Amino acid sequence: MLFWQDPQFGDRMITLMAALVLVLQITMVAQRWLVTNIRAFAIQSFLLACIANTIAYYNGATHIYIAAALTLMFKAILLPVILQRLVSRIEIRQEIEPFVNVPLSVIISGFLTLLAYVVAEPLQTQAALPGVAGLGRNTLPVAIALFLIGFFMMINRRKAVTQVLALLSLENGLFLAAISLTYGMPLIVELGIFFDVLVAAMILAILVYRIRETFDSMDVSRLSRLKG
Amino acid sequence: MIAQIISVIGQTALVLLFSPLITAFSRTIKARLQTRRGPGLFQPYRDLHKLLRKGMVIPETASWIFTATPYVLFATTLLAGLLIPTIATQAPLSLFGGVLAVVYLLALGRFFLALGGLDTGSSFGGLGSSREMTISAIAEPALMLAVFTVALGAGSTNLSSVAQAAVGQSWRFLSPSQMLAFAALFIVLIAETGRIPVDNPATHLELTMIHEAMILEYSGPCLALIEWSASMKQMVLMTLLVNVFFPYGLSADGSPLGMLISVALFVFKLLILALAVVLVETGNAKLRLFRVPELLAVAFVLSALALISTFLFGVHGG
Amino acid sequence: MWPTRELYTSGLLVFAIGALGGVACHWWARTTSWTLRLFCGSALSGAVLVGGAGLGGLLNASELSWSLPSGIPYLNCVVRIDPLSSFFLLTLSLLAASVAVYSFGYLRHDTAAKSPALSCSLLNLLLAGLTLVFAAADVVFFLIAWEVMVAAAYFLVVTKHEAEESRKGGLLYILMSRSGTGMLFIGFLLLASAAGTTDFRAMHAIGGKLPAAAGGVAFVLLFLGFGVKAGIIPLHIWLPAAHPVAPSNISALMSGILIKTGIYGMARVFFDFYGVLPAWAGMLVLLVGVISAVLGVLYALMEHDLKRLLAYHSIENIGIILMGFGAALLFRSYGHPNLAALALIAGLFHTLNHGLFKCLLFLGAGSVLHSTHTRNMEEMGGLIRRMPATAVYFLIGAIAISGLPPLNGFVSEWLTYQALLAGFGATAELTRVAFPVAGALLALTAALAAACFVKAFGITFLALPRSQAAQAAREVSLSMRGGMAMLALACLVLGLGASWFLPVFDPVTQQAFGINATRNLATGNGFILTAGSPQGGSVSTPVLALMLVALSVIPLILWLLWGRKQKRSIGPTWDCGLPGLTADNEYTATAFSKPLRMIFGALFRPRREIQAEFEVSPYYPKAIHFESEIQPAFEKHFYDPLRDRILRMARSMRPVQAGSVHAYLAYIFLTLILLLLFGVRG
Amino acid sequence: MTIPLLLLIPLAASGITALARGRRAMELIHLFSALAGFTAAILLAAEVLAQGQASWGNSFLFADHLSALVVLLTAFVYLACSPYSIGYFRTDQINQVFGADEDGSIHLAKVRKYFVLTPLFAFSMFLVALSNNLGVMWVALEGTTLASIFLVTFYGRPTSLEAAWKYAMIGGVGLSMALFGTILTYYAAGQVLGTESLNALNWSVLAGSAAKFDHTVMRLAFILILLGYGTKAGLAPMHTWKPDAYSEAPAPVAALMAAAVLNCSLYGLARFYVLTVRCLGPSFASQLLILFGFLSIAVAVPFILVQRSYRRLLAYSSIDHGGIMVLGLGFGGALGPLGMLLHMTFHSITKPLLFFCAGNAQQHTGNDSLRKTPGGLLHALPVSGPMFLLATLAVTGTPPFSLFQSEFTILRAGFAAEHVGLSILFVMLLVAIFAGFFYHIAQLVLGPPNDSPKGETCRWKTYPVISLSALVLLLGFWLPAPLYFLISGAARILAVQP
Repeated sequence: MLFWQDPQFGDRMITLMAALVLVLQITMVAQRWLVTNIRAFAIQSFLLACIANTIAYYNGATHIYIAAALTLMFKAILLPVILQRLVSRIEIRQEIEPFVNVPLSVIISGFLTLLAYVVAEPLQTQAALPGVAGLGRNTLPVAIALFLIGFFMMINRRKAVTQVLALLSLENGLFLAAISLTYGMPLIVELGIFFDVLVAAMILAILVYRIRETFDSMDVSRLSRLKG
Repeated sequence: MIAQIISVIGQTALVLLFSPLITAFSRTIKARLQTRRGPGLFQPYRDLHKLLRKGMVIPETASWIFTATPYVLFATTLLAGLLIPTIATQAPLSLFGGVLAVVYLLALGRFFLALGGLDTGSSFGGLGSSREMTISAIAEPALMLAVFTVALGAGSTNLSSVAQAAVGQSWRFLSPSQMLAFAALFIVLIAETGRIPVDNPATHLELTMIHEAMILEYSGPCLALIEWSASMKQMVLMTLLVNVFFPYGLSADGSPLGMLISVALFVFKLLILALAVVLVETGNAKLRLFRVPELLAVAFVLSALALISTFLFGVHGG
Repeated sequence: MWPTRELYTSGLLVFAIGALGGVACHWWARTTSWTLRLFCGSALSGAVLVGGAGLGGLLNASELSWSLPSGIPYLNCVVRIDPLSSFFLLTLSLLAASVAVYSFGYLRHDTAAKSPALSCSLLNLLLAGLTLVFAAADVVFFLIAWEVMVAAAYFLVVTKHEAEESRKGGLLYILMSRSGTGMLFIGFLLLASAAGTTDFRAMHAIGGKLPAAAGGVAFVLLFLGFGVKAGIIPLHIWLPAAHPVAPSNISALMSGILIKTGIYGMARVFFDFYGVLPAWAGMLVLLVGVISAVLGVLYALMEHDLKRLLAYHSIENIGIILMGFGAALLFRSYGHPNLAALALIAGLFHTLNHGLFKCLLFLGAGSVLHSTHTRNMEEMGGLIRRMPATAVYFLIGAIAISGLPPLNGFVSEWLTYQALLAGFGATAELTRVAFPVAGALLALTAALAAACFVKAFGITFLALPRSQAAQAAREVSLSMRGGMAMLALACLVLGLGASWFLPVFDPVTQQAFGINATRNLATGNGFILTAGSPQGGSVSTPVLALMLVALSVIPLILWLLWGRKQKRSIGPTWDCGLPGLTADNEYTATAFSKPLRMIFGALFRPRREIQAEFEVSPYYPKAIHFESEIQPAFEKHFYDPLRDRILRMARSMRPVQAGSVHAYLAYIFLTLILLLLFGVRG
Repeated sequence: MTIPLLLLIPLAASGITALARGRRAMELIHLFSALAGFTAAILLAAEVLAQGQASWGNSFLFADHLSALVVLLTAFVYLACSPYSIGYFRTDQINQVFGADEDGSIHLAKVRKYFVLTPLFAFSMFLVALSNNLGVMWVALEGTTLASIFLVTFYGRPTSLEAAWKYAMIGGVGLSMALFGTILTYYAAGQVLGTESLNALNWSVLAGSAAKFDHTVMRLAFILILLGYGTKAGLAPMHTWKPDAYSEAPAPVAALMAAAVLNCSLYGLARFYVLTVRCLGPSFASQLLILFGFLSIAVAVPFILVQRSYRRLLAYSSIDHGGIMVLGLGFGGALGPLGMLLHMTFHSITKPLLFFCAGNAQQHTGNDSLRKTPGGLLHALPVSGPMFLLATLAVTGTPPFSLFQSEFTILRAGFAAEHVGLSILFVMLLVAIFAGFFYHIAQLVLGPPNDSPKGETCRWKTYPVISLSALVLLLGFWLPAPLYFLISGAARILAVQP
């Protein structure tokens, strides 16, 4: 048996990559430049695709390959490209201006990660799903942390594009949970979700564009005419 | 049945004929106290006779209410007089209405009198009506509470029952509740009959008039009826007072001798009470209109105290 | 066998047809005097049918219940006609019939009502709602009927919604009503949860089965809930706002019977759903009754708007009714069913009587309004010459409501007095003092009411007209007079024939306390009404009336003896020597009530403002502007601050929804965090 | 076969409309599809009533009483909206809301957008109710959001863009939470059933074995689902997008969102509720539902009391009603779910009426402000005006209108569950909501006539109002027995015993 066929190795790899994903998420929180943010997101998505591949390999689950491929194609390549072109086309300022300053944001992210561990802790001891290799079960806290930090980023970001980015990174958390916990949803669901995410991303892009056109600004915190 | 009819007629005659005398007596005593001679005891009768024979002037603004008022007033007051025991414990019509009926019959008369005052269209009429209704309204709770206190002792609102119960208990009037109730009713009597310090029946000064202002436009027979009613009302209220609190001498069996004694006693009691009223009248100045409620509030407090002492010392014992 | 059930159902059906037909006519704009006659006819015939059913229920003396067809699977439309329902149905039918007669002429000539057909339709709907309220025997069904009635009344109140006053009155009415219904919801549900069903038939004496606290809460809530409708102080504020602005035929129904649904509800709750209640319950009702009576009449005195004045009198009379109810509750607590029956009869009889004379007075006020186009008494006067019939009917109503003999108001007040007096001997401790004091305050109320109606009648109908409109007033049409005549006659009949009428209440007291009380209430072939015990008080309105007539013969004889030959001349009123008496010399309504305004100044807190304009000297003013108003204490010190506080709190919530998407996301985020922290581990 | 038919009809309508040329053709197709959809929904309901359930494609699509009810209500709202939308957009063209539009091309493009997207919207709602697979249900719910975003931005005003952005962001986060919850449920199910079968996320399968699921996972899952689908349903504090989206969307869209999407989201929540109760017992889910239901009602109160726009007023009323339904579900027992579903049914019929009246008023006066409008709408709009008031009475749960019955049922459920204090508070809040709502609408409708011209020009706008009013009134007195069987059958599904 080659060393990469050992599930133990796969488990390590997945844990490592999950940790990297989390680090990238916190990097995004700490990052001040929009383009870097988009790139961090692309790498994060790429790593997720890798995790999916690893799981697919060890469990011999072919439909996860499809999910991995889709992730790679859309989230790691297509969406970052579209976003980057959008950013350059509407010439927004590159700097992100968060509500909460960077050091505090990072500390909050840390707390959120802690919370994620607290929440997921009782689930750690659970038995794996029957009949599959017990890979990456400890990625659930990471998934929850990704979700929470992504959510926090949505609150902390002023510009429309950055909010979209935060939403997408939040969804990366879901993806991680889906593949590591359940080794992917049933294929049709998986496809449906991807289709939805894709359409959502397009719609959001259109909205971002129109906001820019209408308000001459990307700052969504200025969208506050509807009150009470 | 015949006896009943006779007693009705007798009491009617008594109330009709005797009531002007009380008015005359009061006036005479008052005059004497003011070192005047006074018009004499038969002056009210002469007045009534004269007025009844006169023609009358009806204001052009007035409606049928104006002319109907004296009749209603006369009938209600007289009827109230038939409901109270005067010389016998059994009043002729006592079964058909107790003290509540008396109070409300008088109120009916007053209601029409006030309407008659308003009907003339003059500001005096309205002024009189307004004041009359106001004062009678605020006198009402004191009157009722005092009456109730007495009625509670008798367990009935029928005046004959009340009198009967009172006759049965000698020295009852000395109980605190009875004394207090009597004092309250006395104040109410002064207010209701329009005597100083509440009203001055002898004045036509517009700022102080109450009763006289209402009847300013009446003349001739109508005025006679109204004056007569006023006398009767005074007598009714006084009788109520004396026979409820001092029922001595009320004949229970209706024997001729008893009747005679009770008539004498009745007259005596009434005159004493009238004397008391006159003394109060002479000793006081007329109050400002807006001081009157204070006086009546005192009456209310007195009757409330009467009630509470009934509560404290028991209905009969106290 | 009296066809009670058929009569009731057909009455309801006739009302429903009237309601639907009216809407249809309105829709296709086909309103002629013929259709109007049809729909007022439907109201009249429905009233007669329902009256027949009520009569049947009382004659039958046992309860009769059946289900109306229900289109809703879980809703059981149980209708029960028991003595209490029957009595109220009978009252309803009397009032509805006369209002229907009146409405025909009123709606035909009322220019302000844009669509008589719609008004007729709503009138029929209101009557249908009332008919159902008095007979519905299921909580849900009852509440539906209740709100149908409220909605119909609301739309009638805002008939003239172009006027701000009308909209405000309507709004206040429906908001207060709804708050009351909310209390009823909870009260009924507490009772229903003890009974395990919402059927009234299973809820007899159910209040005792609740825990004491819950039973008490339910009692208070139901009392207040029904109290809103009845107009008890301090929940009365809608009454003087809504009654005046409604069309007068509707005001009459509202004051006459609509507010009595509150009384019906209380009677149902107090004497059917609850067994023996603790003494505090009776004291509460008695206290509220006294306060409502005294304050109601005091506020009425200060009004110079004829219809508002009448509305305040409704509050007063509800207070009198509640004195009876409170006494009945207390007597039951102390174990005196006979006295409880007397007090209940006093309350219920006053309910009927007040319905009659208040309806009459509102119809009279409606006629005046119809002829003069104003509700302000200061612009009336002298109408007795122009509208003689209306004046007579109004006078009868005024005498009756002032509780003067020999009309019906006197009888029910007399019964109330007797009940209150009996309370001193029959109860203990402090409770016993409350009774005579309540009696004294009842006397105050009655006397003030008399003062108020001297003002209402005197200023409106007597002396000189105070305005062009009053000058030009004309007597109203035959049907309007007919409606009033029916009620005036009823007041007279019930006043004189009270002792023959009272056995009607036997089934009611039988149901509530298991005794027939009226056997003791009449002696001497029914000519004499007694207080139930042989030595208690007695009164006889027929004899008093007879004697009044007989005694008026005396002055007549005197006049025949002496005065006949003397001349009667018509002359001018004494005018202090000024040139000619005009309406300006007359005493005004405001002036009339001035002494009382000053005496009760602490309550009214009157404000007045005088501005004099003069040219030469301050002693000879050219014009004086006088303004005076009293402070509506409950509105100013309770309702307005309450409303302001609620609105202020609501406004202070607005920053929550300030438009920031970040804040919105943060709400969700925080919720999520909190739930994750506290929810997952369980 | 009715199930695929039901899904195909709107899809086909959307496709054909995209290709259709004239406005009239689009309108016709739209009307026809709505009618056909409603007929199919009735057929489905009949099938379910007759056979207990219906399914298609190896249980991929599945309908029991609950699904059939939601489908029926959705189809009904869709049907009610379709003729109204025709009149609504025709009026828009007359009013020239899209600026100078000489040949009508701009308008045609706009209207095409509506007529293409709305059937898709309906399709996703049908799919929500019909999909057995909880994942597909999530996808379909996300689909409703996606289909409606551009309907919210329909008028292209800055404010509509703002509303759409909030809708998209909050909706996106919400649905992500729901997806997370779904994944966790799948995980919990997988532990028991194995992941092999595609059926692992099929509700009909999960419901049978939910008792064996892991408790902690289900707790976490339910929290996430509640927040997620609660966001879509507009439960407080996730409700904030609602007033914005509802007031900016065209009236028929708002009606669809308020009356139909709300049902679909609550439907999703209810499905998970059943699983959770089977797994954890009733108290956990009930407490959360009561908390959020109550919060929603309470949050709506101040904004209804102090409100400047009647469209937003309706949105807050929608939040309040969502809260009431959730409260009913939370009270549980036999009566709670029954009350909730009755409420859902009656609300779905009453709400569109309210939105139509509001739409007519708004098109007449040109704004939806409660302050600028001087009142007296009754004179200008002799049909919509009075019906607006009627609908207000109906929607605030005034008897005899049917919403009273359902609210009362929920209240009884509250007493049965011994939440007496909460029930009392609930009644107080209902009274406050009535006060605010009725005050505003009465001010708007009643009053002296102003100089604005007489409206009610378009029959397509008044006839839906009249017929819905008649229906609302009728429902107060008559609930068809089959509909009641459907509702009570559905309530039995939700009245689960652990």
